[in-house]
Amino acid sequence: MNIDWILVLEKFLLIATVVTISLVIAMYETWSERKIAALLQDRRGPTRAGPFGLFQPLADGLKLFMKEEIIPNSANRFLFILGPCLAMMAAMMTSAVIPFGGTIEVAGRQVDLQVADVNIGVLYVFAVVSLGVYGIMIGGWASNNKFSLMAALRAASQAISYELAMGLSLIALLFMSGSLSMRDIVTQQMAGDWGGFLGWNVLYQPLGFLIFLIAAFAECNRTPFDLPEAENELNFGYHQEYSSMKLGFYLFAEYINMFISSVIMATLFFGGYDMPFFNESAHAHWGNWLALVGIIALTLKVGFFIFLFMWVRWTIPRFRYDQLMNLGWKKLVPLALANMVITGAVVLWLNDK
Amino acid sequence: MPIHYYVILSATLFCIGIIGVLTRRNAIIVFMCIELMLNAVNLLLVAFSKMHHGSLLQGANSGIDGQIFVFFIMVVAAAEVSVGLAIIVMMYRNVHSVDINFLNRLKN
Amino acid sequence: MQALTNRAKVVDRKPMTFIERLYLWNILKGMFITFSHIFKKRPTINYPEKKRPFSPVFRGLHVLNRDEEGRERCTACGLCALACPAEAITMEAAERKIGEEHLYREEKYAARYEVNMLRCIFCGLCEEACPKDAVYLSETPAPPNFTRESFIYKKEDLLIPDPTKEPEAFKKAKGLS
Amino acid sequence: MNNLLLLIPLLPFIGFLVNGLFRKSLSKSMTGIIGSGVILAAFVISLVLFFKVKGSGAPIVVSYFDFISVDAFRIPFAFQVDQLSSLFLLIITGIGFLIHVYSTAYMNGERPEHFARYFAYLNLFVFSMLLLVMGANFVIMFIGWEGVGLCSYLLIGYWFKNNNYNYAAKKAFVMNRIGDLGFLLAIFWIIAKLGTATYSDVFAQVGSFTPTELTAITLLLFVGAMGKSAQIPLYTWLPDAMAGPTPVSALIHAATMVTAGIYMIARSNIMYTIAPYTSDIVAIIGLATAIFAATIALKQNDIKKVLAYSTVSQLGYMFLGLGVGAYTGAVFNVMTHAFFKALLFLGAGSVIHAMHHEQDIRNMGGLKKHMPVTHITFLLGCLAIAGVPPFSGFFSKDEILVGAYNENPLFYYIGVAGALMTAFYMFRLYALTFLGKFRGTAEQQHHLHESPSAITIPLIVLAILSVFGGFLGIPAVFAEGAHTLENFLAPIFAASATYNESHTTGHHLSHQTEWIMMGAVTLLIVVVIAFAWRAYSRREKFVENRGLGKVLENKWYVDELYDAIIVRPLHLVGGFIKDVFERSVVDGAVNGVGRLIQYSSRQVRLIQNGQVGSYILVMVLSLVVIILILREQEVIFTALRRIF
Amino acid sequence: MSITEIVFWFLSGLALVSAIMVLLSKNPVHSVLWLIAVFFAISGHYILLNAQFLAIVNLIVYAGAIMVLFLFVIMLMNQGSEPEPRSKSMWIKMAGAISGGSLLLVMVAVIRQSANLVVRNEANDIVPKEAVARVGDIGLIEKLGNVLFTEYVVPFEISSVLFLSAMVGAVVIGKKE
Repeated sequence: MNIDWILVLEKFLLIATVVTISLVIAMYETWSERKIAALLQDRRGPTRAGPFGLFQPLADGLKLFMKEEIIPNSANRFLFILGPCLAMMAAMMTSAVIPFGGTIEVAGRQVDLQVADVNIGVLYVFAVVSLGVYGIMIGGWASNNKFSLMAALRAASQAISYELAMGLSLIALLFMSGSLSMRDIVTQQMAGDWGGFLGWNVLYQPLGFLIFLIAAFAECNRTPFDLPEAENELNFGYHQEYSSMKLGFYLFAEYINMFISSVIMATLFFGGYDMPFFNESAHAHWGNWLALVGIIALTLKVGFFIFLFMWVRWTIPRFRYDQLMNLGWKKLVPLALANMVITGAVVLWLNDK
Repeated sequence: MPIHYYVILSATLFCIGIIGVLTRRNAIIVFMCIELMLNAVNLLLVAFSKMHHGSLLQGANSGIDGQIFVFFIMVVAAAEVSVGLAIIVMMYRNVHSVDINFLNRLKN
Repeated sequence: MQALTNRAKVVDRKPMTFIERLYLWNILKGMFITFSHIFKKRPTINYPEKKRPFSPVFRGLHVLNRDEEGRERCTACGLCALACPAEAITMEAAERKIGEEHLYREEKYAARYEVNMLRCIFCGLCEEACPKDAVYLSETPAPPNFTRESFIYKKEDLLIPDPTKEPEAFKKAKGLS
Repeated sequence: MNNLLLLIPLLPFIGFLVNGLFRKSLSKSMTGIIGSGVILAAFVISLVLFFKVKGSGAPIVVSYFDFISVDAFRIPFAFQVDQLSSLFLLIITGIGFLIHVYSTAYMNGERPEHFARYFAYLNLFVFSMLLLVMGANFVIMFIGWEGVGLCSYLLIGYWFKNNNYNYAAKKAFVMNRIGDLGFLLAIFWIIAKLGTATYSDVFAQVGSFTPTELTAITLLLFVGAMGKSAQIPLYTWLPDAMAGPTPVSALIHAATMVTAGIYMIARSNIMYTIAPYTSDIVAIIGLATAIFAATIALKQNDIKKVLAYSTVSQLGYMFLGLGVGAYTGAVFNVMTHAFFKALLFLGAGSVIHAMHHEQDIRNMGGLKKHMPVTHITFLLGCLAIAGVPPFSGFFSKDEILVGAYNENPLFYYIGVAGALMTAFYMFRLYALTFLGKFRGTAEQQHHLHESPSAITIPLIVLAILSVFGGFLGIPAVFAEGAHTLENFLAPIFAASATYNESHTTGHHLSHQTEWIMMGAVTLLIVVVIAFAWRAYSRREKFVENRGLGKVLENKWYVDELYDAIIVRPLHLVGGFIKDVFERSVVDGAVNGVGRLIQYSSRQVRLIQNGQVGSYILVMVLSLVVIILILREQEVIFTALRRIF
Repeated sequence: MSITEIVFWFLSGLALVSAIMVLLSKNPVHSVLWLIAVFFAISGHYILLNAQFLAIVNLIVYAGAIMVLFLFVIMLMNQGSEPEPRSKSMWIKMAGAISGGSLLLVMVAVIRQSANLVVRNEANDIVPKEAVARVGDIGLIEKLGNVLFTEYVVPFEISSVLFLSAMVGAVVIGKKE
């Protein structure tokens, strides 16, 4: 028995931290969604609960917990409960491979601010994202409601369709990085000029980023691709029969997904925890403060992306379903393929030179 | 792990798949059991690949063929499923059932 | 056809070019428009803490007026009820008894005077119809309540405070203070 | 030089392709020019080659590519032009050209596409014949051999709408095939024995054959020659082949194709010289054919049939010459015969043309006035074939007869009898056709006219050749060493000559005897001619032949005999096989197998119950059993052994 | 017992139980979920054998795509609302189970003594060969990619063609006339 208990403890702590942070951020996303929606619509948003309505998420959570738990008679009880759990789980699992910052030193141990630096990080993300479909499908199906089922199928086919474009757009990026490890990708980006800014992949893969962004919107079921929960078409989407905290799980899962995809976008295309115009390697003596700088940089980027999600939500109207599929299969996939081929050719050409 | 463990695990999974194919009448479940059998084979291939990698170690790539083979099996399985499910849907449309016992139209 | 106003816009029906079909520019434009709204002044005010001033012609709850000596001016002529388009006003007339001169200004007075605020549309016709300046609409908005009955305002609810007995309240109700 | 050699067969082949492929779009004159032009060009090249060979005396052998190449065994596609083949080249292309020219007029009544078809066939025939004589080995010769057989079939059946002509064509084809089989077997034998088919190699190693083998091979070759050159018993096709257009008869059945057998035996003369029995058989069969055909010709009434049997008879003479070792005489006779028989056929064609396809000489007569050119040339041809000195036939026939006398005096006497018969029937033919009064219908008489120049000019050319052609081979009796042809051909027959020199036990004819014989024969011939002239020039009425005459008129009933002893039994056997064997045995077996399979599959089908599960169940159980068997082989085998 | 062994036994047990549950579930959706569990267990085994790429691909392809397809089909056909019709005779199930079991028995019996799977160790005892867990790097995507695109490039291309034809075939079959 040679188990590094401290490592286990460290990872456990990290996991707990990441999960907590994810949950908290998801909570405050609900708040900021309302706040931003208000801002964009010349309103004030929640103001009553606490200063600037900051306790509003707590109130919402309390409300959700207090609501009556309703399970429809004809529903499949086990799967009905399993659905939101799966959705939540899939959303949380993704964060395992994301590097939230550099390395900190705690009690003489070098601790990576990452749960697991696996060499197939990007693939792992994809695997988990593809599992997220199950939560929706099972939830929708177990409700034994035609609207829920339709919404679930819509959500699932939408997720599958856009996963394709997402993966293809990422392949071009992977051509450049040559690694599937998220940390490697970030480190490579940090090596660019102007304190890493010129190393950001978005400068080299603008089209890939755009496709990834659009696919991420679709994956998170955010407007303009929120077909699965289109209120005026399908009542309330796949979670129509849900109430109380099970509904809360679904909503939470969506916000966590949004957070995670923001982090992934920031990591893959915007240098992750790289502070632009700031040479990290020259300030190695800063120690843990340097990691803090990285975390702040990442937080800012993530904040921007979350804001972008909300901003787009209140700007662009919802797509029709056929338009959605057209865009996914006939526009994004060919574009991503072209991007991939061109990138591959250029990379080969540069390598040859 | 001794290779026998993996072999027996795979054989057991495979036989469970076979029993499923034999006893279940729902075409979709029969199909799933076939997938199960394929996966049993995949597991065995990976185990053997590692066995070769461990026992020979003459080349850095020894035993990699097994994993490549698994890769191809997955490809074939995906293709097979897409076509097979299309056929099942087609059948369901015609017979309004997925019972394989109704699949004997070619008889006589 | 000649356009009547210069606001009409001729619709352009030529097919979109490739760039236009990408919508990228238009999306960016839309995003910019929504973004610019962040910096707009909020029209919202925090109501209970802050109130907007009423306009001078604001018509609020009804008030039955008294004269300087504190006598009710209403003579129950019924013109207000007749004028009311929503038929919100009901009244019952009574004759002034001896010894009640300090209470009622005329020989006839309204024994019962009720306004159904759920029906009233605050048009102010009653005010205009009244020959005795007995009823007028104040600046007080009708307060919310839980029961229907509470929206039927009785005479006691409508009468303005007596200027002789409670000069302060009268002044306040008149909005003079 | 190589290309020049290749051009000779290639030109007619090109003509064949052009005429054959574009026959619908070419005009008649165009077709005629192409068809004749390529032959003329080939003739010119042949002439060049002839003088080259004559000058150098050495054969030209050119190999183009390996026709067959299996391991060490190679059959090259090679041409050989030596004295013999150059002579044949001249005959084929020269006479072929004349006949082509003749054909342009003779066949003018045909529709353009059939006209072109005719010329395509003729060109193809010339091509095959050239291949036959130019080939440097037996295989190439065989290709040409088959080619001429095919063309003969095509041309005999040229008017394919007449069924009788088709039967004649088929007959010619089948007869030729019988002979070809012998030839083919001989070639196989040679190749199996020597591993080569090239002339030079084969003849150089002729000593490695045992006498029996040699006899067998030469006999097989002779069978081939019999078929192609119409010898007993395979001669019946040739008279029937008169169904084709007359120029075809002239070209194929007089001048070229039938001499293929002569060419082959002359080519392989050394083998025949060494194999004594074969030579005797060849001589006897040749003699028999000569006499037999001559007797038939005596009583024929069809102008072309007379000439056909005369051809058979003359071919018999040539084989006699080959058999007795007078190779030069045989080849000499081939040449002269080509001249005068072509002349006679073309003359006959001219007559038939004028008579509107009337061929019965009983309905002719007195054409002398109407067709002077044809008459004169035909008379010259008759004199030449009859062997009147100094016409060409005299010299060639004399040489053969002398050779025969040297071998066996009996051959000589019989040969002389044949020659007398020849003189008789030829002049009977001549007298009935050209002398006396016209016996045909008035309409025919009205249309009688001399043929156009395209017909008469070849006639005149051939007449000149017939008259003077004999001077190429003046016998030693007249002037020592004046036999130009013998001197020219000497290298070909040198080996045979030396062999004969050392092996001949017989005696040489003295010049005196020869003079006497020659004089006597000439005298007899003149007498016979006079008799024939007198007997037939005024003949008006024809009585039914009786006795021998009837037998002769019916060609000794040979066709009927063949029919009785070969065709009928074959038909009977075929009928038996068709009606009894086929129905009960073959069909029974086939249908029985089918019925068995139907029955068994009906039984086996019961297993296919359509339940996928049951299939898989069987599969799995079988798998278990197989694994068990593989695993426990020993146990199972011992158990089985214990049981059985 | 090392961690590896614990994980191995756990995953094996999970795989077997889930596989059996695939058979026993009445509801096809439950079967699908159990099958996904099997795939997870097998992916776990792959990771244990250091074949990370295959593990993830197994998840993406099988769990992420193939099983979703199954779920789709089952849901669209509304399977599972009524249970599978009971087989009239029990014997076919018995026969299936017995034949499958005997196949397993035979296979295990054969494998147990297979000479190819055992070696002699230093002490000259017969021991089974090892499938080395958590060792080696041939499972890395880089190595696999190298081999796949050099040695196996032709099968790779052929499999892509196979995919294309399967896609076309599925579309053609699934299309309504």
